[in-house]
Amino acid sequence: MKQNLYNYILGIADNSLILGQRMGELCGHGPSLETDIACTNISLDLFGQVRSYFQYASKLAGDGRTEDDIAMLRQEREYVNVLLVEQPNTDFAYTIARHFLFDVYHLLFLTELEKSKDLTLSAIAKKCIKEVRYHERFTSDWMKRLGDGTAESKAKIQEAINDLWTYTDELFHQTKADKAMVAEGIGVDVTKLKDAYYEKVNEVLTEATLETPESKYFQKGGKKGIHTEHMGYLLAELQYMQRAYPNMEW
Amino acid sequence: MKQNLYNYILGIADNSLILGQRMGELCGHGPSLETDIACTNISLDLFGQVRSYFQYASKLAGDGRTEDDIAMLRQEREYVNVLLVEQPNTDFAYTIARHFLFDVYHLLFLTELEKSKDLTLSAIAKKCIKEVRYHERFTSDWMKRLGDGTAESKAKIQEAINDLWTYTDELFHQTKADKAMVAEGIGVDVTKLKDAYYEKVNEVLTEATLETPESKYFQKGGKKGIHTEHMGYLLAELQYMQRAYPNMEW
Amino acid sequence: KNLEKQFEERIARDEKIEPKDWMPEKYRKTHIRQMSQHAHSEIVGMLPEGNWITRAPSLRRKVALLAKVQDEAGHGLYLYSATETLGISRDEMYEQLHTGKAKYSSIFNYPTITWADMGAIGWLVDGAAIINQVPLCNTSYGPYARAMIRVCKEESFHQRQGFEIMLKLSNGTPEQKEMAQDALNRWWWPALMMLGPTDAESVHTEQSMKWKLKRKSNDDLRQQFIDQTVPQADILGLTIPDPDLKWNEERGSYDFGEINWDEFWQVVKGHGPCNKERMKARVGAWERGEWVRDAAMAYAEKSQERKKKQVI
Amino acid sequence: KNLEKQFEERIARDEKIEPKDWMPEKYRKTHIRQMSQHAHSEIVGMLPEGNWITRAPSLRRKVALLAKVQDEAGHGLYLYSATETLGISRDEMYEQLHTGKAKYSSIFNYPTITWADMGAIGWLVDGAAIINQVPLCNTSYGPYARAMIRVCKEESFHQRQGFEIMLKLSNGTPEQKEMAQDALNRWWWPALMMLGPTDAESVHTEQSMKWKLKRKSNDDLRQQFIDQTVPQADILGLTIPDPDLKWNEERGSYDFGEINWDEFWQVVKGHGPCNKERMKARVGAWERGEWVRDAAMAYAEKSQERKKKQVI
Repeated sequence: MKQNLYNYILGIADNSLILGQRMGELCGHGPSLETDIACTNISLDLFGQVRSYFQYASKLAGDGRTEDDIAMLRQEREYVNVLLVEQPNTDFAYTIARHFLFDVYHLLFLTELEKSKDLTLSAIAKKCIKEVRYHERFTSDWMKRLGDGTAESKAKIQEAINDLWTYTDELFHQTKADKAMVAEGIGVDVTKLKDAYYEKVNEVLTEATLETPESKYFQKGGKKGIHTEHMGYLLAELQYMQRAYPNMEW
Repeated sequence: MKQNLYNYILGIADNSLILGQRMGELCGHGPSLETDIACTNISLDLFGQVRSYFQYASKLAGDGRTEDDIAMLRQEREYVNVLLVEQPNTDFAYTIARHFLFDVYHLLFLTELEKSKDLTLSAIAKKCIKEVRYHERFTSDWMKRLGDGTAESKAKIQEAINDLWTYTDELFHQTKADKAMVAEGIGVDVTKLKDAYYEKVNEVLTEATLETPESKYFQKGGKKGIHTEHMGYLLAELQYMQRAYPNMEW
Repeated sequence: KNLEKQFEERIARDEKIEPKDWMPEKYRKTHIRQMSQHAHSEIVGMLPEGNWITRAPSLRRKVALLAKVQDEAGHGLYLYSATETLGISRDEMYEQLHTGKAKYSSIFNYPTITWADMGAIGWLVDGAAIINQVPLCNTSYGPYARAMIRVCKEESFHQRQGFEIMLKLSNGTPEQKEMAQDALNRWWWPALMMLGPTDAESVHTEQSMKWKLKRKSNDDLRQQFIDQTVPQADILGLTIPDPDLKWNEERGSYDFGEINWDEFWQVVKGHGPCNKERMKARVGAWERGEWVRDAAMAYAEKSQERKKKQVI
Repeated sequence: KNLEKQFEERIARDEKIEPKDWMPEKYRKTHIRQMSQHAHSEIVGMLPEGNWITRAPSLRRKVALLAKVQDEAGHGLYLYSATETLGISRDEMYEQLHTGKAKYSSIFNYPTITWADMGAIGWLVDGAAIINQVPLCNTSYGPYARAMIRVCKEESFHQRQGFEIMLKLSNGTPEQKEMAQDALNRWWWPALMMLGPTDAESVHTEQSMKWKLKRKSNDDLRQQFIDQTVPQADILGLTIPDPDLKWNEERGSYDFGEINWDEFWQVVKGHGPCNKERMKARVGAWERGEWVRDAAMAYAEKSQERKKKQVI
């Protein structure tokens, strides 16, 4: 049971970890000072969430593994984030689209996780939900600005949404740990979030005067640790210090 | 004496290592199939040279350090390549300009190293010189094509040369190991290559209808292990496997 | 009609057709399609392996990988040249690749996510490619046959090199062995799909047989690949990820499980894990390189002008 | 003339000058120059630290670093706003930065090459900045003084945080301690240069004193910084890289070695290790962001239109 809970936490936290890392890359390079601050702030929130989850996981592991070990000392095949969050910051449209597509899910997910029988997870969810509500508003607003902005911005954000759409379905795949935790009233049944998710996304896209993609072809693998080729490079940076200077405190 | 020779070899080989890594990044992404093949080939040559040098260094170290340990398990501050070779592949003009500015030096250097009293170094130099002669011809030809090509290519290659010029002076700085090896008739006195270098570079630039920069401000640090901010990211990739899977054979 | 008959007879006599010979339009088109597809596969195939050049775990492996990818670029180069003899330019072929009109081998739409993938690609992907390609060394179109002789020689070197990477991993630490097994798990089925759809689904076969573009059916080739590869997996001490795989004494061959043809067609239709990435990489390189090619062209023209003036 | 006299008297009485008050043109221009330079420094200053966000060695440090860089962006934001009260737009200020017309603190033209640089920057660079900035909390121009109060509070938090990074390294493994010493070696002299050229070379000083843009001379500030920092280095067990540094009992201050002013001026003139990189990063972000800002503007206009129509 503990192993399932541990894995379940990783399944949640890895998404924030990898997405936070992607947002952190942008720091100082945003299209305006205000967006720069917002993206840095979102990254900060996400890593804060990661710490809460991994501190809990560390306690569950009970073998001396620290939050940093869990975050930075796994091999690529052991990270279980969805493919969506590891996609690169191709341009600001991709950054916003990726984040938006995750935020809508994230908010639905945390709203359910708040009801978890596991009090630690429920407490973390409660704290995170406030932050994520802000993230979702930020990215939804930008979806509208870009979608209903200029012809150029519309083309770019539509392309980003079309490209990233293929990674949305995986959000609703259940892992073994998921199923076990749902059965115990601890985990969220993500399959039940799917309709609300696509409805909400469609609503924002429509308001943003964008097309909702109709493709039925989806990619998966992240939840099983089979990532896209972008992941290795991201991890090379994320793990650099912990790998180059093992067993030290910072 | 052995320590100086060891350091001296690193001073030579790190240049090929880091430049080879940069050229390797381009593989599959060149502006044409022919340039792709050439850049891959140059990268291949450079890593071949690195192996010769580090195998010799490994023997000198005599403490079990392998060529791979030397290539991939030092900290950033211990790499002593010049700043020039670590500069990024901003575009094909930067790639060619960087490589050209190094090749002219490299050829002059190896021509002298061939006369080294150290027979191993002399033999390596003899082998490398044939490859580097080809590299220099390749990059000189491209300098001319880009310089005397279109207005756009001329502007781009001139900008690259102007930017990278600041890193040329360091090629002729002497390290402690340099001085010791020159004194023993093993090393090359790089200060003596300077005039021939700038003459040759100027000759190619002129033929390429380009301006030879006149700036007298130069950057240095690489030979002391003080690198530019690009270096850390390059090393994160170069060292990834050796760091993530320590003490294994491949 | 007479020409066509003579032509078919030449092929039947195992004579080579050369660029200047008369040939039916369909022969030309079919060859352009297959040969350019083959060339494109070499070029796109540089990407999944190129992905590990900067991260190769040792200098020796890095050098070998660079050499291998360079070979692939070389194969692309002479396959393009061979195709050009049929009256299509390289730029036209690129255009077809970049617009999605021309295909390339679907296997390159899978990501390379660990170092072991470099082993698995060499062992399995080059292994399957050789089985596809060896018969082409005797195909009817001369330039293609000659190109394939060279390609096959290098491919079998690559295949051995890939196997050797796998062997090293399999004999390494538990982590390394796991990495090798994982790569086999991910590449096995896509490799089987490389031999093409089942005969029932396969088009072009009959005509291709006649022109010696094909000598055996896809299913026969697949069986050959499996029969040859399973014992190699045994040597590695790795398990083929197919619970239905077992030796059939009667057939003298391995029986094997059902291939997921839905996945095959999804990838062929452009919805594999990396189809978009691969095309973006190729098109991006091409577009970023435009000013470079323009410069080279302008320079060449100027040089010609200068030479002309000198003559005058 | 009378206005000018009244103005000087108000300043002498420590009254704050507010945006709508009359002010001499030179006062306005000097403040625009200094305040925008200050804002630019915050923005460019995000880059050297931003360089380590993806590679921070622990989650705790990563969060702290993100927060710090975010603070700097925030400082930039309200310093730009404060400067705008003097009748210059933010776009104009950016324009001045991007064309090199406006300066920013030279310290940010040095590269951050190890994690210890995050400590050294906080400890030394923010330390020197505070010494420069604390007096500005009482400067005559109201919006600037108020901005500086907030800035200084956050800076001193950053400074403590930087010191704590150094402390952890100094008490860590030999490798970590060496990393800390190396960072001190590289940042010490540039930090001293942050206090500005020697009084002999310094322009603007007298006028600035009168307007309370300056309270002490550069050399006095530098001495203050050294006297405050040397004991901190002792606590860390690190050696200040200055063989001439020693306590002068008589002066009650540290004597110190000659600063390399050639290097100072080289960096100021745009030839430091990272001047080009920093400008490329800023200009690049600005240019890549143009379509985004255009979209936001277009959207805002459309929204306004829609609201107007609703009212009608």
